[in-house]
Amino acid sequence: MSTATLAAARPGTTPIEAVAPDPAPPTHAPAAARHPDEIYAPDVVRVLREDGTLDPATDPGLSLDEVLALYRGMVRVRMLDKRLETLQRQGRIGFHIGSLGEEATILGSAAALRSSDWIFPCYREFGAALWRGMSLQRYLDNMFGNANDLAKGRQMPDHYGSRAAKFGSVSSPIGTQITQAVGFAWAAKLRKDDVVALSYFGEGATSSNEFHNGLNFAGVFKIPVVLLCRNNGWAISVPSERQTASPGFAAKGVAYGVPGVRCDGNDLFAVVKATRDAVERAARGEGATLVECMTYRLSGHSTSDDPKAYRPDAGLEPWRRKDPLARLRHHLDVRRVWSDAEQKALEAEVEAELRGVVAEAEKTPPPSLDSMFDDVFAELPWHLAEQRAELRKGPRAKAHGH
Amino acid sequence: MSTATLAAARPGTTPIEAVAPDPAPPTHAPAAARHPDEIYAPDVVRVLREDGTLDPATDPGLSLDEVLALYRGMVRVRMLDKRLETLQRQGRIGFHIGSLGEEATILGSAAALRSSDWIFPCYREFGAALWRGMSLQRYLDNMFGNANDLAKGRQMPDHYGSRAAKFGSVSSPIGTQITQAVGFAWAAKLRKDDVVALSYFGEGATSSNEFHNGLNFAGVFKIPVVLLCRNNGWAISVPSERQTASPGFAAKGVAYGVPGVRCDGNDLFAVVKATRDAVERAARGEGATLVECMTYRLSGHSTSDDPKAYRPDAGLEPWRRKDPLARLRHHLDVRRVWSDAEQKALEAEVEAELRGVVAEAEKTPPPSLDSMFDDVFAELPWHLAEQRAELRKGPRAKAHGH
Amino acid sequence: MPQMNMVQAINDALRFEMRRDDRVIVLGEDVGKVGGVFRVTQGLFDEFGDDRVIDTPLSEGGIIGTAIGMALYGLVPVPEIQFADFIFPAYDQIVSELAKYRYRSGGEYPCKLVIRTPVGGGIRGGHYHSQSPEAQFIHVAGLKVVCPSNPADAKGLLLASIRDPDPVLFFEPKRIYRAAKGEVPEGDHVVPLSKAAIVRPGEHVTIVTYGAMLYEALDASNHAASQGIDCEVIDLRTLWPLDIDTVIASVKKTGRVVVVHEAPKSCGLGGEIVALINEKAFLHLEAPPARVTGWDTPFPYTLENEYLPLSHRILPAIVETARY
Amino acid sequence: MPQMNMVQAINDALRFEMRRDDRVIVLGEDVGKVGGVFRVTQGLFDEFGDDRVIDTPLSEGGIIGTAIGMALYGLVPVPEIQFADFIFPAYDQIVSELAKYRYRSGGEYPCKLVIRTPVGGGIRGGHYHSQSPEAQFIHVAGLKVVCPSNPADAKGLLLASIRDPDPVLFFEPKRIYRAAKGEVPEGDHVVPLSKAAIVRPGEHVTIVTYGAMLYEALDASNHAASQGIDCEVIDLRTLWPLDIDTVIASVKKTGRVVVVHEAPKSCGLGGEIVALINEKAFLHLEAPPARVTGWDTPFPYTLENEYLPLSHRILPAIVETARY
Ligand SMILES: Cc1ncc(C[n+]2csc(CCOP(=O)(O)OP(=O)(O)O)c2C)c(N)n1
Ligand SMILES: Cc1ncc(C[n+]2csc(CCOP(=O)(O)OP(=O)(O)O)c2C)c(N)n1
Ligand SMILES: [Mg+2]
Ligand SMILES: [Mg+2]
Repeated sequence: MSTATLAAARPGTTPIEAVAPDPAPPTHAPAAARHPDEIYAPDVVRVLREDGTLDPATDPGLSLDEVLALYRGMVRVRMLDKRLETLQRQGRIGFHIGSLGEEATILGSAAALRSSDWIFPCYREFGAALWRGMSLQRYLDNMFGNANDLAKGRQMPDHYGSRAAKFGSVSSPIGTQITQAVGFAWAAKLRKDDVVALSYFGEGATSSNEFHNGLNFAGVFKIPVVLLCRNNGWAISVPSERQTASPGFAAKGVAYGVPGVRCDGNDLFAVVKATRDAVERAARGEGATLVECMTYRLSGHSTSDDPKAYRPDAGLEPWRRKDPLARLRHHLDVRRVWSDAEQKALEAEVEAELRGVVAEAEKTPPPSLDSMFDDVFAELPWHLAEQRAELRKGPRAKAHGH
Repeated sequence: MSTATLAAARPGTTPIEAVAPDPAPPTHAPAAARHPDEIYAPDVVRVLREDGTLDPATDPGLSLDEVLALYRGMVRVRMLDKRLETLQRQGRIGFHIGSLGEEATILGSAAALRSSDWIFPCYREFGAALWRGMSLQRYLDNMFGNANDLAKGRQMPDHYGSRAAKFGSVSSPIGTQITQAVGFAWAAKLRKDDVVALSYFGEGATSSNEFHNGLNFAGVFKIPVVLLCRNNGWAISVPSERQTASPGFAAKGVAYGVPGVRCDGNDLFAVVKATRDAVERAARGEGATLVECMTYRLSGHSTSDDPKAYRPDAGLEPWRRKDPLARLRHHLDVRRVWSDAEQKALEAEVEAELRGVVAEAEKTPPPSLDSMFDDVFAELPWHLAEQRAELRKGPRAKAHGH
Repeated sequence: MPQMNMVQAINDALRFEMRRDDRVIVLGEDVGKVGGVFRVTQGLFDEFGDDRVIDTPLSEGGIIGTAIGMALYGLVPVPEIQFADFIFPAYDQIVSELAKYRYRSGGEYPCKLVIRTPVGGGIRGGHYHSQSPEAQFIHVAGLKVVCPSNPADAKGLLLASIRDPDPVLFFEPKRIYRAAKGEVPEGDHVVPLSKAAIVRPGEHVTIVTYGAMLYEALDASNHAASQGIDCEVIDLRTLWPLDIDTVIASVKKTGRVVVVHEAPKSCGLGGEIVALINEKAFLHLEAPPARVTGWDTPFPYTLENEYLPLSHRILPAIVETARY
Repeated sequence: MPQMNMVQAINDALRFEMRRDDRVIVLGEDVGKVGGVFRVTQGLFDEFGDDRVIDTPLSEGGIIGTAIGMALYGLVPVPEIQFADFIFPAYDQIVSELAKYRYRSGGEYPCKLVIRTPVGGGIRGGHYHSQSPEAQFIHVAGLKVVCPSNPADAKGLLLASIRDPDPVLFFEPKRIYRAAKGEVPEGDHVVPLSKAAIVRPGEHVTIVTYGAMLYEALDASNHAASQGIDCEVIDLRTLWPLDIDTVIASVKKTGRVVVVHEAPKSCGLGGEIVALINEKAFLHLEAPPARVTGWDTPFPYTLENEYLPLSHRILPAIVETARY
């Protein structure tokens, strides 16, 4: 019979990341060393030069308003990331999975879509959802899993979806959205609608079944879809060179007759250019494109992860120098279209906005008990009606979260 | 309430192929048109020339004895295929899935292996099992599902496995053996054993999850494995150009950092050459190779299939002219090492052999009732012991098959 | 009314609905030109063309994954999985995605499609052309599971499934694809989901079954009748959510029940039905509910008829339950 | 004996067996350098190196498929699936291949490996970091399924699983990974499979449970005791093939039973246990066997504690069953 301390084993809430960092130093060279150089390979789309100017050969020709709007969006996303991390540390939300360092990839690709187009997200693209018009309040409601959450508090934080924003439903299983995006765009094609779908996924997801299925169907049926791989160097602790022996992720398109393009994922303009070209190709009826955005995950995988256990901080340096926000700001400075005063005002504005939505989300009550049984089916079948009655009748659990 | 004729709905045995051929003529051009030309692409390994001589640049240098043994093996396989088809039509066996037209691919690749190497088969390579030493009697026992079948009558015909022949267990789900072969060869590598594994699969299987998983792991971990794709033009009724938009199946290796090679799959020497090179590469520690054998399925998919429903006979002509057996015989004729008399004697010998093993297999009783419960687990657990007792006790079913 | 077998009735339902609703799309392996390996989709390619009857690459994950995407767009895909045994490469898309879409998105993204697939033994298909995996889907919240036993129901349940707002697994018992024949209403014909049929009314023992085993249960009931045992035979038709009222009403009447299915016994639907009967009719039970099912082994080839819960195995269970 | 939590005990078992038997290989996502996202494999990479503790690409099918190949070669792989929720991309390899290998090859190819994976709720993981899919494996002939509830059992059952000749799914209840602490025997320590533990002997009501819910059942039993109800609590430990003798003996004594598990109710292991009790102890039943389980919904995030069959939901079932 068990010798376990039974009392101790009735935990309240164990946060996912209740893990100690591994004290052992990493024993093989981090992938970090790989990418900064690769970005200069001749096939990689680049626009924003070191001196802050744009390469006219590839410049997608964004208006100044567009550039400034994207810059503001990127600042907002970064501030949001920081705030959410803090909220998680304070135990006020359970989890966050952020986009530090990947803002240009996420905002640039979202901005390259037309309003008729749809996004099938991974879990790291709240910036794209906000860009597409999902309200910040609804996003925060999801982080708190409250009654106003569009997902009705049923999913973890950062798992939302917004029909209004043409932004699909985030789920955790890696890669599943890729095939779904292909099917969605296929339907649009069958209906002769002018709709392109874009699917986000990490480079780790290229190893999943559904990358294979999605790309293959996209190739065979010439689907108007953009398959956007955020190659951020890591799948949790696994570096991208352990993910595949292929010469790169864009190169995988060959296996499916889908053209592959790589771009500097920390160069907002390059991301816009590569994605927009792919969207236009799709809209012209020429089929799918695999776009690899070469970027870098500067933070841990999520708030549950301590990257020090597998990645020495030193390896980050070359990537910090490529910070997409700093590079964009440098560009604005060179063009003299942005000032420190404007920056301060922007930060104050976002800060105020954040304070408001966090407070609102935090005070919103959890979803109702009954809501647990809704939406399993369109109508409540007998067995769920019985179970709902049982829950209503029975004693209440100690709530968690709020 | 149902208006069905209940009595009629208690069938005896409905054979899988109880389907009428589709009378409608095919409406798109068959894939057939594609391959005979592609075989002359510059990257395709070819040895046996139209005039019956061998290209010294690629000749694998088989001895005359080896060539004759392979020729005899190919004749045996073809006669066996015909006999099994007849047995199926006579209702004496339930099913057969043959290799008409693919004999050079199957025998040539098996012959290129070393005795230490292993095969992870698809379902169409009984020729390879026999070449590796599985007894013809055991193969026929499997076709009849009798008590001597190594699979103990548990699987359909053409689903066998023979440890003695280093030939894995055939299963129906497409593609699963690919990843398993990679794992097996990986284990050998970890143990530093000089073993290469070869996995057979059709071009249809390249669309499966497990092709993707197997190739990716093989690339990342440099596994000593040969991934042999029998591109026979068809996956049941689906032509290979509907399987993928990639420029070919060998080209898919790029996505995994696994070199791809194409060879004329109806040229015994080319298959030996391409496979042997791949085995040697693997054995040298250089990792996996994807070998595409360009061949053609001259028969239906299986005895359950009527290819007339989707493939006009006319499309077969160019491929019939490339019959691997005829081409090899032509080579023997040019070398003057084979006579009609020898052919006759060989056929008589095989015929006699077949008559014997079929008779023996047919008269062997079915597996015992009790055997149904063996091998689910290493030892019989209580619930299976109970179920076995129940079956022993109860009235018997009308047997089928025998 | 025309006489049809199951294959014809299902084909008729698909054709009817595809004419009525241009959102309905058929896709799968070999469903197009050749009309499916069982010819269930025969002629649809010719009538509706390559855009609505689509031969896909060999990938069940791709078939279901893209069908989910189509459904999210607003189409009504009816993918075919060639054999239920080959549904597992798509299991992740089905249980992690399809089943949870409406729920996890708070209703933003309902995801409706019907997966058709031949199920069960009876064609000498061995391990991989004979399985009955319904329990592996019933256990997953969010899926409806249907299994018709005759042509009229096959048509009516398929039309109901296609029009139902929820995802449906539609299991077609291949053993009776051609053997079960009967009159099938022309034109529109809906058999509502979650309604069982009492195929044979009786007083002494309730038999709960579905699909091809219905005929075995009826055969066993006929034999039992000659021993003075009057069975009530219930064809569930919809396996989940099942028609609990019909089952419980019958058990309250008879006090005795035998559940019959081809799938392995352990953690199969039979166990669930027994547990539900315990919860809802415990005091009415005169004998322990019995299960006659496939054994807990992989599905064998040569001994198929010893594996299946055919009439000869159902009869002793009826007698034992009746005499308990 | 040292005090350990579950994570440490499992780590200890792996380390012990890897030292003893060089055929044992650990592979999976993040199991290597970082020691797993729950740190269960921590330190193994440093001790045994990249050849025996292998970080793989992100592909469960690849992990299990290659592990099957390794097992056929004669190694003893112990793959980790990062969360049980992510096992489904490998479901085809597990149910179509691993489960059937020995059987379908007539014994030519036994295929033995142990799949370790964290299971269940309790960490605020929502839909995809909380599920308990044991029934989806129990239903498939050829697999053994284990779920420990405490550190000593975790070590002993894992060593037994690794040495057992059959494939084992080893479900680790992550809710109690760190919370369950206890003394764990040093060195070799085997807890035999298919033997349940009577964790609390009692006379009035049998509670059958496993994993993290054991502690909830014990808590409810303590509350029940104050109402004069004396519960016998059985920890199954091995879920399949389960220890039927212990369950039936207890039910024959008490005549009343409550089954508790986190997994959804319908077609879960609870239904199977109720059906088995009907078959083997019908005349001893004084009350309908009750099930307290997860609801038949996807696993929710905010309302997690209302979803799980915690003590507050078990107690009323005990009382109702006792008073029936
Ligand atoms: C099928 C599946 N397996 C494992 C996981 C656990 N997991 C969550 S994120 C992740 C790494 C993903 O890496 P990548 O695709 O590169 O995306 P990134 O996080 O870098 O944006 C893993 C292994 C999962 N969510 N789904
Ligand atoms: C997972 C799975 N899906 C579907 C099938 C049904 N099926 C059997 S063979 C086959 C076609 C295989 O084509 P290919 O891989 O080219 O091999 P070939 O038969 O041409 O040798 C299909 C679809 C199967 N056996 N397994
Ligand atoms: Mg990544
Ligand atoms: Mg083929």
